[in-house]
Amino acid sequence: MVFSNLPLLILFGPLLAALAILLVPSRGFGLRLIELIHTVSIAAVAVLALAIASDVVDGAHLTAFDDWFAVDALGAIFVSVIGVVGFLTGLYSLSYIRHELRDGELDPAKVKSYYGFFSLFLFTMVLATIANNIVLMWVAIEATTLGSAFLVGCYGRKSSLEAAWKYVIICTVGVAFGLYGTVLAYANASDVLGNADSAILWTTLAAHATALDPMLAKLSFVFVLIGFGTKAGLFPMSAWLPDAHSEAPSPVSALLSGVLLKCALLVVIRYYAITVRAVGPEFPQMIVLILGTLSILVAAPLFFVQKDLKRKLAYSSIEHVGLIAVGLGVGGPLGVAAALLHAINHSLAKALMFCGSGNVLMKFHTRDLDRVKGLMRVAPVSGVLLLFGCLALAGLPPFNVFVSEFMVFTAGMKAGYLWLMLLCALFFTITVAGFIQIVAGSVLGKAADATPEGDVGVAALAPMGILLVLVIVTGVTIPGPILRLVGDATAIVTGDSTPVAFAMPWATQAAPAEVALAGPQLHTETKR
Amino acid sequence: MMTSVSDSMTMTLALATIVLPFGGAALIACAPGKASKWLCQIFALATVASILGVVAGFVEAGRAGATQDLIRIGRTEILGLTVDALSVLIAVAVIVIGFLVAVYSASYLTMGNREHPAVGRPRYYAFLLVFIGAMSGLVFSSTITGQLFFFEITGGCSWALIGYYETPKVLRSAAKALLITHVASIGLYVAAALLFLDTGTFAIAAIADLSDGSKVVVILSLLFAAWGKSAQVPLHMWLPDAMEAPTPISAYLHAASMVKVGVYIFARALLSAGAVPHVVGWVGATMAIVTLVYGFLLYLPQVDMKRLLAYSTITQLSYIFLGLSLSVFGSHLAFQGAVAHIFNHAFAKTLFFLVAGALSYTTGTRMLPSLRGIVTKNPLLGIAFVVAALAIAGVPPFNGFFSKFAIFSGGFAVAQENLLLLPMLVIALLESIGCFAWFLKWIGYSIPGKPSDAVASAQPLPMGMQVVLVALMVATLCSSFIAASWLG
Amino acid sequence: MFDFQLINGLAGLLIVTSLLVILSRGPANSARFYALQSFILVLTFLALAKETGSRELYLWSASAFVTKVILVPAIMYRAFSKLDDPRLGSGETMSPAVSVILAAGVVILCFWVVSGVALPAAEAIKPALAVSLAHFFLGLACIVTQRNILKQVFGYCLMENGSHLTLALLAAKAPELVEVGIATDAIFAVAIMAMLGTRIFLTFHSLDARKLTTLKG
Amino acid sequence: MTMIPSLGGLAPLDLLLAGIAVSAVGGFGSLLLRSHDRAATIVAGLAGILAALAGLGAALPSFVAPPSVLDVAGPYPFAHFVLRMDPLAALMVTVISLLALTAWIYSLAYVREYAGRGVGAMGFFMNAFVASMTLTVVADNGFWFLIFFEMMSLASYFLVIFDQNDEAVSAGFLYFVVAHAGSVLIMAAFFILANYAGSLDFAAFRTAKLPGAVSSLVFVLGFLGFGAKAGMIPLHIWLPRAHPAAPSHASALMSGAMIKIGVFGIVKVAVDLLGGGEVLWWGLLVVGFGAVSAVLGVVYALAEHDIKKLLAYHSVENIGIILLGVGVGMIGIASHQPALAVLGLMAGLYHLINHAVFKGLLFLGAGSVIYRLHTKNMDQMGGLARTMPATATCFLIGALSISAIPPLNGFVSEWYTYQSLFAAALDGSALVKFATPIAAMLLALTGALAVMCFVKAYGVIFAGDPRGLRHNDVVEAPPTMIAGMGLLAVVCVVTGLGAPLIAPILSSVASATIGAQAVSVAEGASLFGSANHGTVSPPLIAVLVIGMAGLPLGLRAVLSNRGTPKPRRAAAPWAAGYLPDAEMAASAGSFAQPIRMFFRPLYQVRDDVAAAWDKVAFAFERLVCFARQTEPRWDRSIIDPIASATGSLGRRLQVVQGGDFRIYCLYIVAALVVLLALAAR
Repeated sequence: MVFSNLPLLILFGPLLAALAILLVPSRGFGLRLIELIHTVSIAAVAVLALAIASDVVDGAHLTAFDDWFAVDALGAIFVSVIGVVGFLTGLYSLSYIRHELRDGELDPAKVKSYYGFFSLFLFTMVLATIANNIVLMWVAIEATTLGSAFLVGCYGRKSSLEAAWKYVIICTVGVAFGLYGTVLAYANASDVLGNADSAILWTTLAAHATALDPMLAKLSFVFVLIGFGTKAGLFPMSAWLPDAHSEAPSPVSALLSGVLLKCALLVVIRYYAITVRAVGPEFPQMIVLILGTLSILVAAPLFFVQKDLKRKLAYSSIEHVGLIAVGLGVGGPLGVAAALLHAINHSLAKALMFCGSGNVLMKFHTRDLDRVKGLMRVAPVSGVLLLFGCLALAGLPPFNVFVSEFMVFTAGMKAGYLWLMLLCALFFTITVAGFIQIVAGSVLGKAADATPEGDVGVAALAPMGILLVLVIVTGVTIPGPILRLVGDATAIVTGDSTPVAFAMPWATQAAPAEVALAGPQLHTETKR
Repeated sequence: MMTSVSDSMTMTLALATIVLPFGGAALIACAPGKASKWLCQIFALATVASILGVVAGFVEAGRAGATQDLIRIGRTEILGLTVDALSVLIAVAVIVIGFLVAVYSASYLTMGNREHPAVGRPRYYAFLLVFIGAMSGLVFSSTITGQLFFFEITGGCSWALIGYYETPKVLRSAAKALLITHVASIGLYVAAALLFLDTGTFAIAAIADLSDGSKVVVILSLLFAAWGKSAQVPLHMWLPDAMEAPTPISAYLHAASMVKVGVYIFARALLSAGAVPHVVGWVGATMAIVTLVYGFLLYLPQVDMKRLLAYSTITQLSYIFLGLSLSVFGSHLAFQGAVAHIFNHAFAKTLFFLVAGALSYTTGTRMLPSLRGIVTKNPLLGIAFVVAALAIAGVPPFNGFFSKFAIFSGGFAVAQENLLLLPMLVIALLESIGCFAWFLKWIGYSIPGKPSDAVASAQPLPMGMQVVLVALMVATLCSSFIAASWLG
Repeated sequence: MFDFQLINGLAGLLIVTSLLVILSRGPANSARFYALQSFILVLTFLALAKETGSRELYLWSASAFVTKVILVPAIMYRAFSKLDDPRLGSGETMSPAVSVILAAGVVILCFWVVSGVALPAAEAIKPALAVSLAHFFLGLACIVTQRNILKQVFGYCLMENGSHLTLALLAAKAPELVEVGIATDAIFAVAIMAMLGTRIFLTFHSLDARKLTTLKG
Repeated sequence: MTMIPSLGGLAPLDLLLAGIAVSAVGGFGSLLLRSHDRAATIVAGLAGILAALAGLGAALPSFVAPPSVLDVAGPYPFAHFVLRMDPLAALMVTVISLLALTAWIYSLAYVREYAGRGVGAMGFFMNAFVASMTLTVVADNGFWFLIFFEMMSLASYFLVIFDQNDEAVSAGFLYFVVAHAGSVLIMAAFFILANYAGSLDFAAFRTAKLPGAVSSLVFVLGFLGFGAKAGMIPLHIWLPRAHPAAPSHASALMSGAMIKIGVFGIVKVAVDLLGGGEVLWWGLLVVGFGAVSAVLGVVYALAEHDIKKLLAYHSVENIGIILLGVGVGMIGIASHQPALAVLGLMAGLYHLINHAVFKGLLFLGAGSVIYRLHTKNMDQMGGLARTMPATATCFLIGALSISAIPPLNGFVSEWYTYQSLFAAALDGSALVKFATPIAAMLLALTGALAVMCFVKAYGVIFAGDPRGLRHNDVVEAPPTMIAGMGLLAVVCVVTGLGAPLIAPILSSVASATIGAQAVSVAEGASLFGSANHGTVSPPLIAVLVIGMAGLPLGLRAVLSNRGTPKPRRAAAPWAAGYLPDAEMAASAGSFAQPIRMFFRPLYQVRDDVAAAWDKVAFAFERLVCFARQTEPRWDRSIIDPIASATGSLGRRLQVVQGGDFRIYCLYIVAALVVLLALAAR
């Protein structure tokens, strides 16, 4: 355990930025200043997140504030996702929000609060990922709701208010269950440890999980799964998700889908780790698997029939979260690694797609796929980006979602869920069909004559371009640091702390030193 | 084990055949639209040069097969290259035809085209290049994951290329192609996962280490995927509809490369699997026969030349499946015949499709009833038509005969111990006669005599297309020799 | 022992007050009852603090008094007293009698559930634990059964109180900062909800939850 | 015996291949020169002539020499490229080359008929055709045999459809499909053989030990496959349509040489590769088919008006006769009577040569007539003996030969056939004793009808008065055409009169083919049967002597027709006082009228078969219709239901997302309850 200031910096950076933004007047020069502070804030988060991740990759376990904050490999994955996706969607926001301001969809005051809450939202999410104190975790997740509720209702339209209301109510209700789970876990631990202070730390819980009362651990996990699963978007608690995702401004949708869901998932994963240690893997795996499968089975057909682009993407998010849950549910090092990898990959791809939906909105002023036609003709670059985004989310190579989908599938087969995996694969074929429909119907084809030609600005396209590059790079090869992080995180989750498993997400008997990092270096090894 | 310099050179070149086209596609994406068709040809040519380098290196190294890992995690091979006689042979076909199609496309996608007057867009050329790269990746893959990876890329590219004209009907066909092949790819997923579970690696060579039961399941899963890509009953529905694609694409994807993915992965699996339980052979052969009969039946009502060719492709692929399945019973000859048939059919059917494309380019139609007297109006096109049809029908000296002969020869050899195969072979022989008769009928109808109105008003054929047609005609004459002497 | 009786008794009072919050007409009344309930909660905390000797719980009581008895009711009172949807009325979907019976059912169910739990630390306060759980579900029931969106804010507050009590019962020695965090969350949640509710009222001219069903499918 | 000295010490096969190379050069040259008809004709023709001479040079010495073999690895690992010049192959090469030689000479002038219609291509296909025929007969590996066999069909297909009209195209279609189907049967036979032999080499086939039933299966496959090529009934349907469609010199080659390859194949499979088998019924089967083909062929020929169709039907007939001889030969083998075997086979081979020669001659003659008259309908010809005397003479010689009039060659080989049939009847099992006399009887009937037919043919075309429009300006055919025909006419006479010399050679060929030690069954004009030695043939000698004397007289009589009007002509006693005109002379149709009546049942068979074809065609239409309906059914029954089911599933599930967030909260509770229940379980 290494004490470090990085967690505190990354935490309070955006918080301060948020406060600063909210203090700056929104008229005239203020808007530029706000944008500047916003840019600095998201850049700082990104840089710090990557710095933390690189420390963790090097084997450090960062802690701060009396161990209340800690970043292990598991947390580092999510912190970096927040950093990267937050930065890119934040950049995208600059252009998107200016466009909305020009169009009169937003007024300067709303813009100001948008940026303020954006940083605040980042702050809450970072808090959720680096919290080691389980109650703080809960607080952070609850805070994310509150931070983003305004963002969801930002436009102030009837539908966006409705969405925001549903978002707040359902998530607070759901997350309230999470508090019960948290309290049960804490009570359980403090009984066992006799030390109230350290029993509240996740690291302690995880270390002494085997001593916990199994029944309480089970109950606690059920509550946690329901509570944070609501936030993570697992069916049937996911009802808020399509509304919130579709009504929020596109960069926020990207953030919600790409990052927020994953933060809640992180909490679930942390409890999953405890429960696996406390009661063995069968029970937590079973219920996670049930919810995951349900999510896929329900979301895929719903995804298929949507006519609203962003709503469609929202259902796709539910489906992918379901797949992550399935990965956790089938368990084993491979399953967990696959789930973690899929969380990363889905974040990048979905952020790309939601930004793309922003472009569609900027060009066509509608999300109705029946009225969006010929994006490729009107805005070629956006068209290409959206095309690739669709293909990526459909799970086609060389994009990253394919890789992790494949891993989940393999893990499922390994765990003996052949038929379940086939079922999931078939339902993911529906996803492919849906994305193909999007491309066929809206990206390709002939645009209506009234649609003005010309792409959205470079400032909006550049972040998407970066996202696309990331999606392809992580699809072609899993970069070494990611692999390392996922491997370590898997070991943390499964609790199988022998070095072999640490190094080997694939659970073969190779020694860790043998882990050759991915990359098209030619190993001079010849067979046959 | 250390490898010689030339070996690693060969591997690098093999890798280049995958990477170059992808790079070219990326470049096209960035370059101005007018340059795309030249870039496409240049990169395709560079890929041809690389594969020729691979051939040279491979021969120089004594034609010993070699496998090299590209990505591995621990002992798990994720991606690797296999350079052996099989992969090099098929890669040559795929890449050379890819180049020819690129050249042909540059002439075809112009305003002069009577059927679809439009200048080719960068997207077309970029996806074409990606497709070449993906095919060569698939062919050289030493792991099932690699195959799956490229399998899906080919599916995505084919979707983009089939849907090139962007009409709703075309897009529906494209989606159908993608979805059906995607469903088929589930077989590959299963195979990969099962292989990994039993052996801890994705290397195809590891199939040999499986127990008989797992081997059967893995290979049958692969077979299922193969059926999808190779458009075998009951997963064939996408191919006839995919004929809405620009004709060079039909030629390349639906004759030479993508549909060959299926048979290739099956061949690769069988080659690596060692002794395979007979049940695989029975399943493969039975479905091949079913497809043969069905495909032939569907020749009969076709009037659209490309649809006819699509069904012909389906049945020709069935021959390959038949040959591969027969090899399960111990016939090395049938295996070689099947592989040679992949090679031969690629050239012959590409030629045929490009003839169809040339006809629609010059006359504006590809409906067989309105095409008469081709040879009178345009001898080259007429001859190419005849050569292609005879090659497909399996008439010597054109290439189709030679590989079919080997398949049947091997088949009769193994039918002696497995008498049930005999009726299958008889059916296949009857189908080959029927196929022959049907193509002969159309030769007689379309080629000689007085040109019909459409043909009489045809415009001359651009030079680029002529060159490609001649090159392919030469190939239909010599490809079987190449294949046979290569496979040895 | 007596103090545990006291705690359990106070907890029982919570149920009554929460029924009052749910059933009372008009948000202002509900806010008042909510303040009353929070006050009882604070008393419970104090009793608990005395019994367990927990320094943290004293601090909790103080902060809970500030947030739950003063701030939250104040926010709600200020925000909600202007909002009135005459067409909606109280927005209840079932009669008070049924609500009481339902509440009784929930309490019994929670007693039954809690009795099955083996928690050494909470042996003496099981009734209170059951009440806190019931309280939580009463809040949920309030959200689910009431049509007035303001009632849903109260429902949330009830749930929050219930879980807070659980926390205090089961984790009496948890660091006070944790409690501060939870309380802050609650305040912000109420604030945000109040703000959203106000804007919904201004936009929709109604507080009817059934108007908020345009997003579906 | 070396009739022609071996050229420059070249081995026969090298010479043959050199000839083929020349032919290939000529063929491609002709193709390249396609815009210059004359040059193309000459290039193709000269190359063809050279190749034919080379073929003759290679083949003639090989009649008696031991087989020479050329074995090259070739690109195909499973099949060496093996050529083998054995006596049987030599015989076939001789026949092919001889006919090719005359056809090429003939073509130099004849192809002017096709000027501007792709003469260059014709030269290419003709060269390819001859070369592939030659290679087919010398190939000694099943794989390569099939390749050349198919190429032969392919090249000739293009010759058949050369006219590019509907009739030619459909004839070509029928022809090629039957030939291809035949080749598939042959292929199957070879595969089965290869299984037992372990290789596709004929050498391995010869030594392979096959179980009886398999052996019979191979035989039947081969017999039907080659029979289709040979044009025996009932596999003859293509023949009367394909031969007339091709240019006449190609018809001559097809009818004279190509269909013999069918017979050659039957001999090759049954006798050479399978060793003749141990069962009698093979031979009887061949005899049976032969007899039927002979009779029906000639009967159908009689009814034809089209000169080339008539000749085509005669080819069917003569194939039947050849098969009779071959069949007897096989009976001899099966019954272990080497002499009978050799005799029968020798008769078959002799008739094979003879038919090639006279049928080639007749087709060329017909071609000359067509060249001048531009019609194939005999009813529009007549009196051409006056305007085209040389052609008429050659045609007459051919007609006399085919009618088995001594001393011409047709008589000789038919006589041998009779002899073989009688020999078989004298000494064989009951079945043979029963069958062969009937076959002999049918052969006699065939002979009679053939005579009648050619009286008709010659009479209608060359005798009588001219019919039709342009006859007045008809002149004799060009000299090269006459030369081609003349050459064959001479050969007709030579092979007839030279029988005493040729028969021993052929019997040695036959015995070599059978693989028996040289059993000499014919020495000079005598025959030696195994059962009854010393079956001398005084009748043959007598007839030949008479013929020798009579032939010059006959020829002179014919030749003297030229320019000397018949005195009877003016008198016309049989014309009931009218001056006979063209319409009154017996036409082809009227000539055949009584025959048609007499053999009505046989024609009925043909009509019935044709009617059955209509039914088949109808069934085929139904099949096409069915297929057309089947095609979209996949979409309708699989794709569309799945797509709509997915959609409706999605729409039904939308109920879940009903819009009321209070219900959503209940979902959470429900999920909690379920999971808690699972936890408590």
